[in-house]
Amino acid sequence: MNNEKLQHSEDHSPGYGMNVLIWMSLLGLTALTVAIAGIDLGNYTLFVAMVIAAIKSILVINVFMHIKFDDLIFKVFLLVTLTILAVVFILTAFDVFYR
Amino acid sequence: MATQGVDTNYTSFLDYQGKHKGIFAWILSTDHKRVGILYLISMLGFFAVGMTLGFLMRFEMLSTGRTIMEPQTYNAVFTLHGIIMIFLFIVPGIPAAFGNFFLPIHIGAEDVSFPRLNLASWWLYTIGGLFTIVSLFLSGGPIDTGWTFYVPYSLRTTTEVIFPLLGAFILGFSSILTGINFVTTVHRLRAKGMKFFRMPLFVWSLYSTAWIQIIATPVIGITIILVVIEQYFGVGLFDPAKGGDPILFQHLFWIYSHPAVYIMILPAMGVVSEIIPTFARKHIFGYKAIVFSSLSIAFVGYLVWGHHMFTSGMSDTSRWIFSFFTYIVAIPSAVKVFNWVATMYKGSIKMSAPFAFVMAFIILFSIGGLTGLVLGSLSTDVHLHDTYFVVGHFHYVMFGGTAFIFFAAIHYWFPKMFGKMYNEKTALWSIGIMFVGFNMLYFTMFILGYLGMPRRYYDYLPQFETLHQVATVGSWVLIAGILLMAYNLIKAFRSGEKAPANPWGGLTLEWTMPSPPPLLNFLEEPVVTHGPYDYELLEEEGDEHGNS
Amino acid sequence: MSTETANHESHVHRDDEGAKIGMWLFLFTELLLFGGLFILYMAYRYQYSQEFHLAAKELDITMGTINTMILLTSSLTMVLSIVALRKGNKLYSMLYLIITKVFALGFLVIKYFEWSAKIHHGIYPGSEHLADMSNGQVIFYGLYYTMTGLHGLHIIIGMVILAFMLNFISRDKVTPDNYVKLENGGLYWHLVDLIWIFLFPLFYLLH
Amino acid sequence: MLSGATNYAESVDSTMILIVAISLFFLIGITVTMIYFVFRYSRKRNPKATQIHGHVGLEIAWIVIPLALVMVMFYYSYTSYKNIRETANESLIVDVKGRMWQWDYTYPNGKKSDTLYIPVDKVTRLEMRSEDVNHSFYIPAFRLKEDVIASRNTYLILTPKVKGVFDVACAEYCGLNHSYMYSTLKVVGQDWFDRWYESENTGLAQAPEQEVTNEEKTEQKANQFAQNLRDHKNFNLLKKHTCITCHSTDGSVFTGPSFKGLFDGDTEIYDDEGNTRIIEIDRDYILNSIIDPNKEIAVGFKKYMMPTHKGRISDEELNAITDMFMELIQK
Ligand code: HEA
Ligand code: HEA
Ligand code: CUA
Ligand SMILES: [Cu+2]
Repeated sequence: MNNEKLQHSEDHSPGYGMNVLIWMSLLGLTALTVAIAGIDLGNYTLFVAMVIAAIKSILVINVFMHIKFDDLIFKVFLLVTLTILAVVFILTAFDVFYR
Repeated sequence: MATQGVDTNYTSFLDYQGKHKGIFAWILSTDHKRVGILYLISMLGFFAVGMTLGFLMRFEMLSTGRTIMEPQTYNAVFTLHGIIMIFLFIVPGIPAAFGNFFLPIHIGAEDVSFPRLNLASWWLYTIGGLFTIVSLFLSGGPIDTGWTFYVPYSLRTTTEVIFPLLGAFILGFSSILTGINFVTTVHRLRAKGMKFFRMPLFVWSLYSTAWIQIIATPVIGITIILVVIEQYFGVGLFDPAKGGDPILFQHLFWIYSHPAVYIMILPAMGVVSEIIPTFARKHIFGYKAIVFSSLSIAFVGYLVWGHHMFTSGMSDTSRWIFSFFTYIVAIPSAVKVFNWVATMYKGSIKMSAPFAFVMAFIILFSIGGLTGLVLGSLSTDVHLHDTYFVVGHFHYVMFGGTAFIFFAAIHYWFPKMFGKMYNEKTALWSIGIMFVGFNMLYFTMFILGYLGMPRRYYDYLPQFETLHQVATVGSWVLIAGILLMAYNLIKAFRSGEKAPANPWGGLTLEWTMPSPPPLLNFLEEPVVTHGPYDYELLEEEGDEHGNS
Repeated sequence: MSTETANHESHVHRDDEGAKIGMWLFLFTELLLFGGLFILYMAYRYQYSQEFHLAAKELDITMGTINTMILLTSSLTMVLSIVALRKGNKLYSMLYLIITKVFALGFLVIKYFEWSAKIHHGIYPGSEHLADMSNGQVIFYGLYYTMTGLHGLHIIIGMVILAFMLNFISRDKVTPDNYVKLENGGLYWHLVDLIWIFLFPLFYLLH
Repeated sequence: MLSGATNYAESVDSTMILIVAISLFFLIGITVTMIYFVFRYSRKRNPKATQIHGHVGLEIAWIVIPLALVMVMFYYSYTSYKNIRETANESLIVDVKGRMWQWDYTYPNGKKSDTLYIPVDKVTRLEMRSEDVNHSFYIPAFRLKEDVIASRNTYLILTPKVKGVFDVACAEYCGLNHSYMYSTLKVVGQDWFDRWYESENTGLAQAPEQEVTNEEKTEQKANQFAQNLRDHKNFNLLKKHTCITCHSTDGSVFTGPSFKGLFDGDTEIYDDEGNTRIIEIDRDYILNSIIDPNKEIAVGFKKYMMPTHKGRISDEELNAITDMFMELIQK
C-alpha cells in the first residue's frame, strides 16, 4: 500500500484565522442575499439568489470541507458528480420548460 | 471438507474456523469471499422464486381467459416477478456475488476497503428481501403496481405497497454500500505494480458500475420516500388531484432505472472480457477501447432515461432529444461486441461451457440491443411501447445478456470458488437446450408486440393465442435446460473432482492461488509485473497448464 | 480498531485517505438524494410560479435568516473542533463540538416553532385550510414540508454522529494523529449546511 | 402482418424495416464471423494463438460506421414522427376520457359515445384526459399511442385513409381490468358520419328503433320474467357462478346486459365487422354465451368483458341453466 499517502497533509490545512474569515464572508453573503431579496429584480431574483448560494457553497466546499487542500482525485470526483447532477437537471428542464 | 488443490499446507477460506461456528461463521463473516458466496446463494434463491413466477405467468398465457389464476393474482405475479428479478437478482447480481469474491483478488488485495460495510450490505439485502416477502402476507395483499410503481396507481391501489417500497429502498442502500466499497477498493488497495491499465477488464467494468450505483441509486431512494410520504401524509407532490404531476415521478424513476440497466449489463460485459481471452489464449483486442467504453456507458447512461417516456405526455422537444442520445449510448456497446469477436480472431479457442455461454450471450445480447435501437427510435417506439416487444427486448438483454453471463460466471469460477469440477458435457447440453427454449419463448414476443399485444395483460384477443402458446412451450424447454444445469452444478458441488489451481489457463491473479483460495487470498503478497492478458509472456516461459 | 468478526489474522490497514474517499462517495449519494427533490422544486416552481410567490409570503424571513446564520456558525465551530484537535487541544476540540451541537439544537428548536406556527394556522399536508388553497400553494407547502423535513432529519442524524465523535475523542479513539473519523463527521455536517444554503433562498426569499 | 391504416403507419413500418435490416446485417455478420472463428481457430486447428493487442484504425471504423448508421435511423424516425405531432388543420376535435376501465368520447356538439366514430380522410384531433390513474390510448393499426393522464390534456392526431373498424387498447397498466379496457374505433365515410353525428342515436348507427307498441304491457311482462327467474329453483346456479355480479335481474346495467332483457325471446347483437342483427334466443345462443361469450355480443356492450366458462361449469349445470331460461322465455 502506498504508505506515503497515509499521512495527513497537515501543512496545507487552514488554521483558525482562515476559517473565521470564511465564516464571516458566509454571514456577509447571507445578509446580502436577504437584502437583495427585498429589491424587485424581476426574473433575475432567482438567478441572483442562486449565484450567491453557489458562491457560498464554493466557500464551504473548498475551505470547510478542504477540497482545495485535498488530493486531485477528490476534485475530479466532485466535478463528475456535479456534472451528472447538472445533466439531470437540464434534461428534465427540456420536458418541463417546453411543454 | 478436506483440503484441496496443489498446495496442501494452507487453510482455505471455506475451511477456516473462526470465532463463530456453524452458520454464524458465514453470516457474520466479513471475509469478502464469504460475503460473495452469501450473496450468491441468497440471489439464487430469489432467482428461483422469480423464475417460478415467470413460469406461472406463461402458464396463464396459454389460453385466452382464465387458465390458472384470477386477474388480480396475475397482476401481483408479474409485479413480484419484476421486483424480484430487478431488485433482488439482477441489480446486485454479478457485482455482489462475483465482484465481492474476485475484485479484491484481481487487484491483489486482501479484502475490500470496508469489510464490515460489505457484510452490512448483505444484511441490508436480506432485510430488504424479507420486506418484500413479508408484504405478501399483509392485509392488503401482494402489490400489483408493476415493478415501475407508477403513480397515481400506486397511490390508489389497496394492495400493500409500503413494504415492497421500503424493501426496494433498503436494497438501494445495500447497492450503494457495494458501490462505495468497490470504488474505494480500486483506488486504494491495488497491489504493487497493479497500475490502473493493468487491471483486468472485469475490475474496470465493476468500477464503472460502482459509480452508477453510487450516483443513480439515491434518486430511486428519494422517489420511493416520496411515494411513501404521499401514501401517509398526502402532501400532493405526485397526486394529480392536488396539482402534482405524475410525469415527474416517471422522470425520477427512470433517472435511476435507466442507468440501472447498465448496472445490470456492465459487470456481465466485464465477465465476457475475462472469459474470451482465457479460452482463446489470446490478448484481448482493444483493451483501452473496452475500458473507455465501460466508462462512457456509465456516463452517457444518464442522458437517455426519457426513452421510457416517449408516450408519457412529456414535451415533444425532450422526446427527440432523448431519442437522439439513446442512439449515442448504443455505440460503446457496439464497440465492445466488435472487440470481443475480434479477440477470437487467430486465437486458440477451447469451446468449454463458459465460452459457450459467452457465444450465446453475444448473439442474444446483440438481438436484445438491436431491438433496443428499434425502441429508441421515436416513431417505432410509440407503436411498440408497453407491448410485448418491450418485454422481448428486456428479457433478451437481461436474461440472455446478464443472466446467461451470471451462469457463465458460475461455470467459469466454480472450480476456483468451491475447488470442484463439473461435468463439461452436461453443461454444454444444458446451454444448448436453454438457447433453443429461450429464443422460442422470447422471440415470439417481438412478433406479438409488433402485432399490438400490450404488456401486463391478463387476457388477450384470440388472434394472439397461437403465438402465446409457442412462447409458453418455449418456456418449458428453457426450464428443462435450467434444471439440467442446476442438477449438473449441484452434483459437482456434492461429488465433483478436485479442481486444479488453474483449470483454464487464465492469467488473472485468482489463478495464481490454489483452489479454493486461502483465507487471506495470497499466500505471499503479490507483485504485478505484466497485464492480465499478456499471453505472449506465458508462451515465452513455455508454461502450459499454469501451475503457479 | 476492534474487528470482532474479522478475527483471523487479517492485517487491519489504516487508510485515512480511503476512509475519506468512502465518505465523499457517501456525500455524493446524499447530494443526489436531495437533487431529486430539487428537480421537483424546479419543475413545480416553473409550473406554479405565481402561487409559489403567494405561498412563500407565509414563511418568516427573520426566522429563516437566523437559522441560516446558526447553521453557518455551527459549520465554523465544527471546523474549529478539528483544527483544535489537530493542534493537540483535546479539550477545546470537545468544547467546539458541544457548541456545534448546541447550535444544531437551536436550529431544530426554531424549525419546530416555524412548523408549529404553520400547523397552527392550519397549513399542513392534508389540512382543510390547505385544501381550499390553489394547487400551486398545496405543492409549495408539500415541497416545504418534505424538503425541510428531510433536511431536519439529516440534522438529527448529524447530531447523533457528533455525539459519537464526542465520545470517541473523550475515549481517545480519535486523537490528534488519528482523527479521520472526526473529519468525516465534519464533512457530513458541512453537507447538511450546504443543502440549507440552497433551501433558504428557494423557500424564504421568494418575495 | 398487421396492416397500417394511415400514411403515418406506413412510414412507421418503413422505419422499422430500415432499422431491422441494418440490425440483421450486423447480427448475421457478427454471428457468422464468430462461429467461423470458433471453428477456424479452435485449439485443435490452431494450437498457438497469435497475439494481437488491437488496431486503432479498426476501432475508429467501428465507432464511426455504426454512429453514422444510427444517425440515419434517428433521422428517419424523427422526421416521420414529427409529421404526426404537428397540429394540422383538424376538422374535428373529440374529447377522450379514460377511466378505470373504459373510454368515453364526447363530440363538439355534446354528443357522447362509447365507440369512437371519425370520418375518413379528415384530420381528427383527440384531446385526452384521465379521470383517475394513467391510461394509454393505443390504436395498433395506426401505430399510435399516447398516455392519458389526470394532470393535463394530451393529444393524438388521426388521419385515417381507409374505412374500417379498429381496436383501441389501453397500454398503460391501470389495475384489475387493464386488459379489458378495449374500445372500438370506426372510421366511416363523411356522409355517414354526418348522419350519425346529427342523430340522437348514441350506440350503433343503423340500430332500429325499439319496438314499443305497448310500453306498459312490455314492462309488466319483463318484470314478471325477472320475478320468475329469481324464484326459479336453479337461480342459485347463477349466483354460484357469480353471473349476477355482472348481469342484473332488475334491468340495471352493470358490466353485462341485464337478464331481464331476455324476456321477449330476442336480442340484438353485433359481430366483429360491427354489423348488427336481431336474433332469436335459443338453446344454442344461451350455451354459446356461457362457453364462448365473445363471439356474439349484445349491442351496447363491449367485447372481452366476460371470460369463457368452459371447463369451469359442469355439463349438468349448463343444461340446468339453459333449461331454466328456455322455460321462462316460453312462458
Ligand atoms: C440489462 C438491461 C438492459 C440493457 C443493457 C438495455 C440496453 C438498451 N436498451 Fe433497454 N430496457 C431494459 C433493459 C435494458 N436495456 C428494460 C428492463 C426495459 C423495460 C423497462 C420497463 O418498462 O419495464 C428496457 C426498455 C427500453 C426502452 C423503452 C421501451 C419502451 O418502454 O417503450 C428503450 C427505448 O429506447 C430501450 C433501449 C435500449 C437501448 C438502445 C439499449 C442499448 O444500450 C443497447 C446497445 C447494444 C447494441 C446496439 C447491440 C450490440 C451491438 C452490435 C450488435 C453492433 C451493431 C450496432 C449498431 C449498428 C449500433 N430499452
Ligand atoms: C433478470 C430478469 C428476468 C428474468 C430472468 C425473467 C425470466 C422470465 N420471465 Fe420475466 N420479467 C422481468 C425480468 C425477468 N424475467 C421484468 C423486469 C418484467 C417486467 C415486470 C413488470 O411488467 O412490472 C418481466 C415480465 C415478464 C412477462 C410479462 C408480463 C406481462 O407484461 O404481462 C413475462 C410473460 O411471459 C415474463 C416471463 C418470464 C419467463 C417465462 C421467465 C423464465 O425465464 C423463467 C423460466 C425458468 C424457470 C421457470 C426456471 C425454473 C427453475 C427453477 C425454479 C430452479 C432454478 C434453480 C437454480 C438456478 C438453482 N416476464
Ligand atoms: Cu387503462 Cu390500462
Ligand atoms: Cu432505458
